[in-house]
Amino acid sequence: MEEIAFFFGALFALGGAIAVVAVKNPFYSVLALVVHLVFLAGLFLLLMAQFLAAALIVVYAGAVMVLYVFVAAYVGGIEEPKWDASPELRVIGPILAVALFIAISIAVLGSGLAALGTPGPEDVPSGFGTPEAVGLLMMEDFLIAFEAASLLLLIAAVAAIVLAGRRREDRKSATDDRKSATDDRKKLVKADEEINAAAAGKGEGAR
Amino acid sequence: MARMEDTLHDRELRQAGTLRDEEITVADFTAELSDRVPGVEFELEPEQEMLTVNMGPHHPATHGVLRLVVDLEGEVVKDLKPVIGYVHTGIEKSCETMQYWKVIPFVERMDYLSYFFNMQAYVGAVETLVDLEVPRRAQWLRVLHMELNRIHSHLVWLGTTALDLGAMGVYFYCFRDRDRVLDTFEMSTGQRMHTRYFQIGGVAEDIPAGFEQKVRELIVQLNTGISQYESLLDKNEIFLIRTKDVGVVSRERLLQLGVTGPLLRAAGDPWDLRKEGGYLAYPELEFDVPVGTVGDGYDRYRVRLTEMRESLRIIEQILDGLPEGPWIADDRKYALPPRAELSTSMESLIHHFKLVTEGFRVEPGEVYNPVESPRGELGCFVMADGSSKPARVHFREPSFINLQALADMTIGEYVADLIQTLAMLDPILGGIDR
Amino acid sequence: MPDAPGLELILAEINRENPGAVLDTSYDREQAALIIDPAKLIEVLTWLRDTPGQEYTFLSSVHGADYFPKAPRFAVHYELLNRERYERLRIKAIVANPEDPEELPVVPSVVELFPTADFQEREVYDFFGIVFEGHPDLRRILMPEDYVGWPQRRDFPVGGEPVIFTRDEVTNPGWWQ
Amino acid sequence: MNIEWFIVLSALLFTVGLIGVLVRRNPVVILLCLELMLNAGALALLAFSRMLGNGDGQVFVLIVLVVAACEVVVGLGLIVAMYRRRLPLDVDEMKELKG
Amino acid sequence: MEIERQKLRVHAPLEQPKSPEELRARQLKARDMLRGDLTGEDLDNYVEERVATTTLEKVLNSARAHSIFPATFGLACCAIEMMSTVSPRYDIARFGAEAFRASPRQADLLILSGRVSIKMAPVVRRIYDQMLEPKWAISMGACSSSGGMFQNYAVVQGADKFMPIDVHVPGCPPRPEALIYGFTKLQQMIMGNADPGWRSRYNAHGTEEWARGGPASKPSEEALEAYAKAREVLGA
Amino acid sequence: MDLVPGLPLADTNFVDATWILIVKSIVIFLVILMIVPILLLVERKLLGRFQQRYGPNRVGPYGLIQPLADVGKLISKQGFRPKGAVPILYELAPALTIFSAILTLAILPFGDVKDGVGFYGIDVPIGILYFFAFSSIAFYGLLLGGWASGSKYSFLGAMRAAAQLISYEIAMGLALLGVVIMAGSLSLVDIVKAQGDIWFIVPQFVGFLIFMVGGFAETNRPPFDLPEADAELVAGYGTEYGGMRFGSFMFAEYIEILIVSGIASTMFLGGWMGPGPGWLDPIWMLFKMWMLAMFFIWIRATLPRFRYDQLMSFGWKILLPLATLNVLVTAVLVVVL
Repeated sequence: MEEIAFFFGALFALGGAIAVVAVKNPFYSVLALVVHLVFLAGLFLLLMAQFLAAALIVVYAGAVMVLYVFVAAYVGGIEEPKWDASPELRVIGPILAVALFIAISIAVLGSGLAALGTPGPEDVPSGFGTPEAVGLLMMEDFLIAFEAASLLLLIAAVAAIVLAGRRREDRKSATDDRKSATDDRKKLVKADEEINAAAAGKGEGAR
Repeated sequence: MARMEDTLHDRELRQAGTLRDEEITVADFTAELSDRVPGVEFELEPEQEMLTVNMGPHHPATHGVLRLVVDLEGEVVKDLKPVIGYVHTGIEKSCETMQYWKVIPFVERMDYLSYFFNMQAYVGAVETLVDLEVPRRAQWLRVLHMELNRIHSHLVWLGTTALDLGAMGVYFYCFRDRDRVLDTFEMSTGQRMHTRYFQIGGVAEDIPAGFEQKVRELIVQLNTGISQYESLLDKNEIFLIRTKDVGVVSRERLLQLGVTGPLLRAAGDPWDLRKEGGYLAYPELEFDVPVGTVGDGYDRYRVRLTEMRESLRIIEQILDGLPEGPWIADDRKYALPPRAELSTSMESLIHHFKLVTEGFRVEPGEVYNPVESPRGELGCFVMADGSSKPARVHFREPSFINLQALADMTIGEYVADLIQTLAMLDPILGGIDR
Repeated sequence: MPDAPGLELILAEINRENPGAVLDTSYDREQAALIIDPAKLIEVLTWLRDTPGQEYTFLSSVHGADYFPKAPRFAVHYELLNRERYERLRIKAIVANPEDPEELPVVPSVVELFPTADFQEREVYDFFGIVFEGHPDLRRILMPEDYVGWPQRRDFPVGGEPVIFTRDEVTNPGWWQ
Repeated sequence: MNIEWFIVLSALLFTVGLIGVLVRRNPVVILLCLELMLNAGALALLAFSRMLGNGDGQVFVLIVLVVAACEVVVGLGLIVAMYRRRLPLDVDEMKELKG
Repeated sequence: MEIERQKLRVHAPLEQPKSPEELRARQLKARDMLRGDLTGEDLDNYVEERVATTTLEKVLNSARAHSIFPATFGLACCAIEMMSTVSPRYDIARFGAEAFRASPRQADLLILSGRVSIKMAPVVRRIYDQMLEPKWAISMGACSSSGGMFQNYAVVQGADKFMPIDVHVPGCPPRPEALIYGFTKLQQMIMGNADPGWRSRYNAHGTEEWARGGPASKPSEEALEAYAKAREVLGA
Repeated sequence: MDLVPGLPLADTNFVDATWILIVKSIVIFLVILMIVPILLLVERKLLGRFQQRYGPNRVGPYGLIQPLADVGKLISKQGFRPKGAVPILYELAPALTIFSAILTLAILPFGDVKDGVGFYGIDVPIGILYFFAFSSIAFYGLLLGGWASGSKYSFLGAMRAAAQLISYEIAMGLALLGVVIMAGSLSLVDIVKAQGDIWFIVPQFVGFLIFMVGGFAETNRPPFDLPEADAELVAGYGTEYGGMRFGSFMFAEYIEILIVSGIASTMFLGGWMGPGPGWLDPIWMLFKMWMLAMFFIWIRATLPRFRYDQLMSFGWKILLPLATLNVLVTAVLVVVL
């Protein structure tokens, strides 16, 4: 059962990843990455990381990929021809990558870590991978990392605003150059008696 | 100037697919047969980040078949061009083929929400042409119906505007009250819309017994109705932020653009032909002209709502002081005799026959007769050439003129505000296209 | 309304500055009108708008007229309004018939003076085929862009305009002609 | 289900991401491929965490998520800024950092 | 000269019809036999087609009849009265038709409310073509039914010149009651599965995409040919 | 017994037998499936009453069969895809929307564990995060629908929907955080159990308000119905959809209303708790959901629509700081008291 779940998830996660690289239109790449993420979250579940699976979906699929969607739609579907890398990279790139893969595989499989060949210990601490456990770890053992991460997020947010925000002068907001209404018109809006009288008088005169 | 050849040449080019302008022509329609929503044609111009959206002619918020070619940058309107003519009916041409008294039903169908005003503009012009004095009772009856019509028109405006803003309930309440107003029309004229009640020289028929009672009831109902709208909209924060400070154009610019009616009054100009021109019974009646201070959507809404109340005031005065007397002029040369006379008076029968078969002739001349319609100055220009048919009938439609201000009101606003401003403009496409 | 003598005064004043601008006056059914030479249209309207004491600042309506059997056939009417005194004044620019019937009569555009004339001049062009020189965007406004003919001329037939559909085009090309 | 499998999958995903970064020229897609590589790393971390029965790896993954989010925000900000300035959206043609 | 006519009751006296459907079937049969258009098996098939609808079809037709979403589409004066039918007093919602849909894709009924000008007619036809089958059209008021009083250069003299109309509602403008009456007539028509045979005349089966060989379905040969020719003629 | 031995989905709390899980899922699905048409009908009828008219009353007694007629009609409409649409994605979008909406139903608890059966689909330890995860997937349904239609109105509608969803999801999450802090658990069952003394709507009233406002925005209901504002964008992301695909979007919208109502009544209104014997629990839960759904309809009949920028600034400048403040105050109070 577990094996089926893994291969199913792995197949789609890998398929999604390949599609990200292979399709021409960036918009489709984004969608492929969403598929990849959903199945990756399934794999996370297999590793008993429930909180991270949910976080992956909420943060990645729910927020980060939305940004990608916006940008891909904004920039427009600029399609590039398939496999049109710079000539030197067209050959070297894949070779490098495959070499890296082989290196990693050798490193992992040849590492002699006996535990690698097992599904992991059965007696994980209770609540392993729940929000509670992760939260405790975060707040007790890794507080500095947590704070650093929050600082990083803040800096990134500021940077994004600086980068993508429009310069002030060419921004013409719809509400900018309007004067706010005064309060006295809250009661509208009847003409002064004089204006009316004058108008009436004129009307009679003309008749 | 060989414009004719030019047009022909353009047409050939367009059919050959080599000439394109932003108009979607018949040829374009059929040639492209695009699968999009009606009339939607887009192109993204990356240089300007502009999106050209084509609203209409079939679009729920254009109050008919108006087409707006809107350039959007994000959600902000950068340019706007109204394209009109989708209900062009050729009424002015048709009027030229009809005798003077047969034209009345045609003019009613121009601005189909203010038919009494259209009639008054036309009938008044013809009366000036033939120098006919309208009896006092007829004048008062005309004012009564016109003011009821003003309320009716504003009710439809309020309902559709509220619908455009998403407030469904108000739409239904407005139409409930509108039906009540139409009941009174039905009682006095026999029709809900397009009543053909005004005749040259007076009105078609005296009001029936019980009419006054009915209108008095209506006044009470409308007063509560208007209070209901106020409590539904005026205390609604969303409505207020949607309408306040939106679509402001200065009073001077509005005057340059020829805008009249509630739009001008909302900008603070108490210009009302009922006061200025003083036609019919208006000089004898007491009413105020509501004006706004800022000229935004909220002021337009307030001005119209207050106008409805003022109209109710006028109606009440009319009911109190309706003079007795004939309701149609005595001059049988121009005015149809009352129906009852036909069975007793031979002369009336002859007049009736003559009027109905060949109409009456009018000495050559030209007259421009303006009235204050719910949307502004509604002027009727009638040109007589001595025959029994008018040589030209032209209407100065307030909706048509006011529409020119739309671009000024909306450029730089959000697309949602465009909808709101358009609704506040209250264009009636039948009036615009005629 | 300016009455008949008042009109004469206006005529005299305008003609002093622009000789021959105003051809005639008419005072009929309590409605005052100036009949003018279209070549001097801008000058007359500017004078009426800007001269103290006149101040016809509001242009109510612009419409065309076709006096068909008569000799100067077309006219463009401008309904001016003085909002202070509530006085209306009609300016009639009578356009002489062009020699060639295919040619279109020409009148200067007043959009610069009165922006409200924009749509109305387009409408007059659409229906009467009167060209307004200097109009920023003179296209048909109510009729379809590729329509041929000037419908409200008095010699244009009233009825019977077929609709052009692709489908009919296939079975019977040019069936509407 | 042995941990090796996860590690191999992680390596595969990383390789795919790397190929993408090397051969694609659209900056949006390159960012996406970076995401792929980060995710591959996250998967490996989780696998090791499971192998050790220790939650520390999960905290690392969370930090990776944060880093990824930051990277996205800045990267996309750069792309939008480039687009606004009508620069070509092609990494091969971007040779200078001047705006 | 004597004309021989086949008598209906030659061999055996007919039984009394058991149901209205049967009666109707006999009437149709009798009419066509008298006319002599059809004979034998064809006749049986014809009658079966006309009269016998399956239960499922009946249910579906009933569903269609009672859940009509009109398009938000107003043209002129009649549009105001059309809006009135939704209003509290007339309340077309009772028939399940208050859900006015702005997008033609979701609408089942096009109410042509007002005069159709020559500038608007192609647009109207296009909206009709964009609606999905099954779809219907009501022509409301004199103008769209026949041109009405506007017999001039600008108005199409009757909307059936360019699209199939199922129900005509007279009046200028018709009262909301009249429109609702026309609407209920349309409902009856839908439940009776009556196809007046107009669709084929106006080449109005399916949507525009369908006619042009869109992705979702196959176009008819004729439609394909016709549109190809049209494109050729227009040089597009 | 676990459904999938390796899947630690429900290992912390009570776990049912597989066949019970299957029966439960079918029952929950069917119940909601029955409720949605009733909700549709009730909305039309109720709107009618708000607007001084009757609403549908001709099909069946009191118009009760009206939704069936609607469904029958929608199903029998022509199958269709616009020519400019993207082939598979266009069909996928409505399915995705329905799929994510239905999956979220699984975590709504209709009662405690009784006789060895939990009255809920599953009780996941990540609890409320599950809801947010699937609502972020629902976003792709709308986005694909708008984008794949190949029409500009759809596109604008989809973009509005996207911006709206992500803006309000944050405020919603923060609003629920206060409850989570008070209950000390993410599991919905635990949260309901924690409301034995007092429903969280009393201490967390601000959170409740924010959550409901966010819920209106999540479900695209008025006054936040900008993505399908028919006055501006014809029908928003659904412009090019007809027949049952359009029906699916509508169906999903109503399921989402029920879900938001369900989550709100679980988190704030004491879930299944109420007076009376234990077997009344699911009834109470459904009753609370129903009342909140009625609230959705009431608002629809009353309020006008926001403008796009107002919607955005309301979400970011008012709701978000308010929700943050709410969380902070709750956290401080929970620690201090």
